[in-house]
Amino acid sequence: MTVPLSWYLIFATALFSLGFFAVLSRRNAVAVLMGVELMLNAVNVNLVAFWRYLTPSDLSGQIFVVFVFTVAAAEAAVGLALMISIYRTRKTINVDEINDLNL
Amino acid sequence: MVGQILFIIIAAFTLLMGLGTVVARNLFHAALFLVGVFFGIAALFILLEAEFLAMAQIIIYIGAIATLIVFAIMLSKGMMGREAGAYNKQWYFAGGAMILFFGLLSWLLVKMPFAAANASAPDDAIQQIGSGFVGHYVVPFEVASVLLLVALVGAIMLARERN
Amino acid sequence: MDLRALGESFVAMLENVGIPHGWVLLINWILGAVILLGVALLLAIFLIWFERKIAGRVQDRLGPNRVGPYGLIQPFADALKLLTKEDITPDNADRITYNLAPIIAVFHIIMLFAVIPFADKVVGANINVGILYLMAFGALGSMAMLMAGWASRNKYALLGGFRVVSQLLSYEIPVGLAMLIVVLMRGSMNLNVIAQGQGGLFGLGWYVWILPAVFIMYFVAALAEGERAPFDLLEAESEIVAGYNIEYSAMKFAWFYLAFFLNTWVLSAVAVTLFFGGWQGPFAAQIPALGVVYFFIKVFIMFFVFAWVRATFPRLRIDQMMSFCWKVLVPMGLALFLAVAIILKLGLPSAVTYALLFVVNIVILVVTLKLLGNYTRDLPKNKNKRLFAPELPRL
Amino acid sequence: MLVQQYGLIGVFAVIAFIFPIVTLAFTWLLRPKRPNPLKNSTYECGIETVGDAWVQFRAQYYLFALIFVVFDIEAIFLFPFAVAFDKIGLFALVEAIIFVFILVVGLIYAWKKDALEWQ
Repeated sequence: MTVPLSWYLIFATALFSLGFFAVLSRRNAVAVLMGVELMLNAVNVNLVAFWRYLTPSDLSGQIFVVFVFTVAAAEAAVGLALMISIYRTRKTINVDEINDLNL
Repeated sequence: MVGQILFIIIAAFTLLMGLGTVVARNLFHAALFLVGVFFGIAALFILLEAEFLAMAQIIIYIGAIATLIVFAIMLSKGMMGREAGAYNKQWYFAGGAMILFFGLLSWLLVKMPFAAANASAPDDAIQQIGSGFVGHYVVPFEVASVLLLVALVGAIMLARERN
Repeated sequence: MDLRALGESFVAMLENVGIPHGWVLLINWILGAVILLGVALLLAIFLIWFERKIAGRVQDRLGPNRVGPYGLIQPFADALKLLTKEDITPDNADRITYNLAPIIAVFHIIMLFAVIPFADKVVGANINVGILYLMAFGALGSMAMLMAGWASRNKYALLGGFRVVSQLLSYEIPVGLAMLIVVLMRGSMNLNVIAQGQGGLFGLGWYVWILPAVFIMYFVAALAEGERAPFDLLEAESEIVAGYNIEYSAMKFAWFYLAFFLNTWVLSAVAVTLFFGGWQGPFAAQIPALGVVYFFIKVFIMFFVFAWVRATFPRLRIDQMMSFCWKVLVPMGLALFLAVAIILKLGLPSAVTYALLFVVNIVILVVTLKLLGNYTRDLPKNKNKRLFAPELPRL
Repeated sequence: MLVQQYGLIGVFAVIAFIFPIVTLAFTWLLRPKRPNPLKNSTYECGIETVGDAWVQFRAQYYLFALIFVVFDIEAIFLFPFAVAFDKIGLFALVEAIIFVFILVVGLIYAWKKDALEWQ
């Protein structure tokens, strides 16, 4: 408990920024998805840190993280399936080449 | 004191791995770096006394999501090797914006006062989480299962090879 | 000899010498970790001899019998050979990942030893999420296999890695469901608490008597989780040469081999802890050393059954194996989970509850076997080119 | 209490990770090193390798991983539920049964669509 809360928050911000950078700048859609996972993890760290430091007796923070896990898994499953499907027809999953609606 | 040193070691490790994820040109290496990030975050959860979440993090993120990502990489030929031009044209702009974002937010966080409660974590945390799922958070709990169902159906529809 | 008292007196001794509390803790942890590591390595060496001996006897051979009495020194000789052998790294391999894979493989399996209760409270880390810990570090193993398969840059290695990971992932669900039902019975994920709850004379409190179908499900799934026959596609020499570790030689191969044996041992140890009372036995609660003896005897009997099955059965095809997991074991596990949950909530006296649980377990087992039997009987009528692809049962 | 247990796991993790590295380094000192291009070439049943090893895989592998992910998360939800089982009422059990049932629908869908079939 000797670690100040702000350390965790700054760490999470750094991780979030890294993930956001990947989302904005990577061309490959799978790399973009990895960036999103980084961001979700950063959010989880924040949730758990706030739970531990501000309301340790109320477990809502931890329960929220489990729901974030669920959403992250669903997002990864559908996102990757989408990429596989796009790759099958377009032979590329670079996001800046997939810019029209007809597949 | 020991906690602070541990935190710095784990945080540095995790951020290094995160940097690796972002800059690795080879997607498989990026996925491995991502596994490192997940592991580091599980260690941070232990430091925060959330043991259930630490294990769930490893089971779900490393056991399931990272495996899913690796499988998806394998399914698209040519993504396994080194790829040219990993970044798009606006990467320097994105990098600058992110550094600005990080600087601004951490400045705010340092300034912001938080009233930390000096209580210890409950001993029956797992039990409380379990009764939370079927008690106060029952609607998200059921919606989560519907979400998983929808994700399963949608992903099967998308990924199946039509003959 | 009391193991707990021994540990406590050791800590007291260090504190009396005047070492600060933090350092005493650290010394304690390092000592515990080294002991666990030693146990794991000794076990691995012994298990290799044990399994070879059993396989030899089952197949009417002698097994290792040249080096030392009963060939007991054979694994040491093998280890020496592997240590001094030339290590070949293919030129095409991705070097860092290639070298990291066996390290992760052995790391994840040794980590599992930290939560196994060898006797009452004689456990590396007595954590409240012991079962999730087992699942978590077990999942790390499939990552090591993917790394090995990918980094070798060999078609067979990659294919083998993918097949074995698909298998491990699928069979993790029945294993997890079996663990879940036991947790439901005991209301705790702490492995030591689960073992404590199975007291009673002559092993009457063992969960295997109350939940036989769950144990059978766990056992079948554990055979697949341990990559053992009849689910040993890892070693399907005739199909995919040798799986993900084909490009590995010398000590790196030895690490995969060691992880394989220790994995089976851990699976047997978990089976014993969940279903056969762990360290429970006459006077085990009073004398932990006795508990260690009981525990190891039970685990070795369990391991013997694993080795027996391996030496006896032929190999399944991968499509049959996956169908069996998802179409037989997972529905059965879900049905068992729901049945056990409902019966436990009925609020009947405990004797009636246990009897009812037993009956329901047997019923579900019989129904499953009946459905399977009907399916295989009607196989010639089904015009399916695969021999095992059950349709959804019509209700 | 928590620190006591996880301290050991942390120390154990470090030792369990370093130990195989040390052994590999040790064998590096002991073993002969006589590589040649033929020895270091990729194995392919005794013939020359054909094409790149990193070939494209079929979507079947992905489908199994997908169904696994869904059930894995279900397990994560149900484990704390099982721990809290004694303390919760009958209605909570009904909720959990609904939760499991919705996922069984998913399993039945996958079965119908032959996603559980190894192609």
